[in-house]
Amino acid sequence: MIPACLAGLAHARTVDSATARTGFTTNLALEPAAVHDAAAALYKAGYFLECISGADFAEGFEVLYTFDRFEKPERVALRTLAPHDAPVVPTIADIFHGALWHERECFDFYGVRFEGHPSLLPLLLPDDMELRPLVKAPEARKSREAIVFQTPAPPAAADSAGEKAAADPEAKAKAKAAALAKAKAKAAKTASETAQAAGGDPA
Amino acid sequence: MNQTATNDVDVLAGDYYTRHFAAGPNDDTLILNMGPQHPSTHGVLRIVLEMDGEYILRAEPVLGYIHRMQEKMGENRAYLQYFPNMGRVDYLHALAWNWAYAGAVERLAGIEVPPRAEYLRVISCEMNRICSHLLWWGAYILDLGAFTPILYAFVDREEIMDLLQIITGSRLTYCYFTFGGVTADATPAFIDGTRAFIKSMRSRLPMFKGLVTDNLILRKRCEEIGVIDLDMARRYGATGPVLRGSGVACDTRRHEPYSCYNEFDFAIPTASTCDAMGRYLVRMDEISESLKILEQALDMLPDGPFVNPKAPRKVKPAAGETYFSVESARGKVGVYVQSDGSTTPYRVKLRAPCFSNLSLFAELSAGTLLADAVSILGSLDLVIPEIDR
Amino acid sequence: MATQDILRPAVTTLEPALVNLAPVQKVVDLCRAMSLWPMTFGLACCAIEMMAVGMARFDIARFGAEAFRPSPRQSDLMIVAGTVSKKMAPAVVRLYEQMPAPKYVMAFGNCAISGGPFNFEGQYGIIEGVDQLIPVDVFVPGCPPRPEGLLEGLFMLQEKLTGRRWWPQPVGGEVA
Amino acid sequence: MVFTWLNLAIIVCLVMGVAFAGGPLVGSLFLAPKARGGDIGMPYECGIRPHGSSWMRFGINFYFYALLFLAFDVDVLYLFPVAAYYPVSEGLLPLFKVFLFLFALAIGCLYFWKKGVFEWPRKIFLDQR
Repeated sequence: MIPACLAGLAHARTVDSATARTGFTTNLALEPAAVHDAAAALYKAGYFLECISGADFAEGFEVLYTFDRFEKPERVALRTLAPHDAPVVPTIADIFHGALWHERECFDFYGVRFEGHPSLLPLLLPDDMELRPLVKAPEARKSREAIVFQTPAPPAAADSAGEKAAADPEAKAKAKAAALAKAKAKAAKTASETAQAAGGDPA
Repeated sequence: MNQTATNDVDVLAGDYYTRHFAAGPNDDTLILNMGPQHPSTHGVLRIVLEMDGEYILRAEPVLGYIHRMQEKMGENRAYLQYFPNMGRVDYLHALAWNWAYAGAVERLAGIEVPPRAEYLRVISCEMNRICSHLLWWGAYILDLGAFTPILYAFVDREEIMDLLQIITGSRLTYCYFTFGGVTADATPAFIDGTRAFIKSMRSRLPMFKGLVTDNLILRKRCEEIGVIDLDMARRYGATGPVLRGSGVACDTRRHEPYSCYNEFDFAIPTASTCDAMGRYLVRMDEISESLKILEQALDMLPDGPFVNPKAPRKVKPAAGETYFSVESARGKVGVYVQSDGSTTPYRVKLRAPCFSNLSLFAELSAGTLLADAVSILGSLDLVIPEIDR
Repeated sequence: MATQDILRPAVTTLEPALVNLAPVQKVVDLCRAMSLWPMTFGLACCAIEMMAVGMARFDIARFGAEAFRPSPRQSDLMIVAGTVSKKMAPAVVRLYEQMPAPKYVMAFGNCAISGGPFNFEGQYGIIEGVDQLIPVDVFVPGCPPRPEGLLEGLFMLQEKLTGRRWWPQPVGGEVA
Repeated sequence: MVFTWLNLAIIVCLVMGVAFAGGPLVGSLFLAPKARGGDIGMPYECGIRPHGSSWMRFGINFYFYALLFLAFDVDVLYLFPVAAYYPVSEGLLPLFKVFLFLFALAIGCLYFWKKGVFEWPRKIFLDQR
């Protein structure tokens, strides 16, 4: 589901994932250049910035923005990819001021530069630290396709680990999610029944 | 940066952050460090201030003095091995973090939680919430200059800790939840003790109100201080009592109900004044709402297993991602886990409510008295290790 | 001296007292041991237990150490309660150096002793044991230690100062 | 001048007062070890190296308060002998003189009030964002 405010936006692809499993109502992958406009649209539509996080994939550094609303749960995830050699993403700190720190933290951990950020200083790490602690070793990086998109990666791009992870879980995950939803509904029902029984007994 | 400074100039050269904060010493304003070793920053928060007399012109929090690499550790440890850490992210409301992480992994791996476990989770988490609010209350009043209330708060706090100790086995950094339930069942001593505690806490709340809340000095120190409007809360992503103190009834327990919270009857306290006093009143009301939830949960506590017997020992979720959020005493706690199908998470992101709440501070404190800034800082209810993670 | 804070162990030399007679110093040490002024140096979780010790239930005032001071200039016992990160370490060293003599250090909790749970392979941000930076007198293990642990640590320090234990052993806690 | 027991008592009191204040200082000078080295001489600023000297122009709002406090202190100091002498005074002239004195002080207070010393605005400027 794409909220109306993001409808006109050029997004790379919609990540097809069930809300019951990921907790995201909307899950969009964008080009870095589109992030700022999307954030502005979300701000206008009354969303607030929940957090910004990074992740290191074989394809590059992914920056994940999550937004939510105060009135009703509607978590929007925007994700963008920055290449390993020149990770630059435009800042959204001029729209959501909370992003000032989230972006600094992301810069700390991954070295992703946020273009236009007023003071991209180390936030959590000591000022003289050169290390980017959450950057993985090249051989430890997994494919973004396998984790985020959960669709089998093209065989040429997938490394051995990515293949293994991506091969069967796709179908399994969907079945599991469905089973989980069913089980949850059942559990809630039994719980309320027991509760009523327990509450009714003394009376 | 003056690398060739002489010795005596050098002593007053500040450090990296103050030099970025101000180009050099100024004739009219004082660059002052508040923290990391400061009694009213509740830990090792540091705030660089530019002061004009008693007034703050600019403030800039500097974080990282208790950065404990929680997110890095998540990538190194197995799912269950990482669990005890959750009690140490926010040690005042450890069980909310327990819950957020357990909830995320359970959703990712498709582990069911039996109803009794859900209820035990609610009971222990709400006890912990009261415990956290009590400590905040005592410490906040201590910041404002009154020592006595914290002694009262700790009397009740110790009672809660004794009760929680029965089921969790520790006083502070709980690791009570596990994937698919909780680690120990409630004993009759715990249940009876909790019932007695609800009664005693109910009788204490009016005393707290008479002793502190109605105090004129407290009101003068809190009212019309640190006014957060809705737009500001949205720009910074404030949640929890900080947001509800600004009149927005947004509580994750109601907003996106997890576990069995939709079965309880409780109100979401809000205050329309948007100031420090509003946040104070919201927290005090939340204590009585939590007592309400506790009472109902104890009455409705179902029988059955306290942990899913089919829950795997070695959690190995399928590749994918999930974001699970719960309401802690400080706001919306979010745990985002990416799994690559192995036994260790690929990435764990901890969304700490205090991180966003504190980022308000720079804007909130500009132009206020230093003494009021301390009051604002206290009203945000910060736990520094949660901010630095 | 560079403008950057460089991580180094504390540099502090103690000059003995002008009147350094054994009987006099013995009396003074006894007085010191019974009125230690700790510095409120709460870094993390353990700080909450340190607060609990000051409150009515555990009441550290019974043993003369209730005067928690926020400033190092007025305190003689530094209770390092929590994880010392690399960013915090220069401040810890500086605060220790700024304390007047005589000064004692209690490493309170596993984090201060060895890094505790945060001492894992590939860690990049913490000091694995505060004793690498400042001389520690008493180690109190636990994560976090119970308030009784802090009291016991205080007794040990008093024992170290005066040469004897002043308080009864807890029941069942006699050390062989 | 006659030396009475009262004078002796005053002197003893004075000596005891000086000893009470100075004793601990002298005691620590002789009995305590001294710490040297490191940053012990650095101004204490929450464990961080200070930025800039503290010798700068500073807001004087508190000095006004101190001044007013001093005014009232002096006020009491002068009124005390007046009160002691008042029972043996005659006529309304002493009363008038006392009120003259109080009036002069009150003008000072009014002046400060007018100047806004008693006002502490909660916020000195609005957000610039």
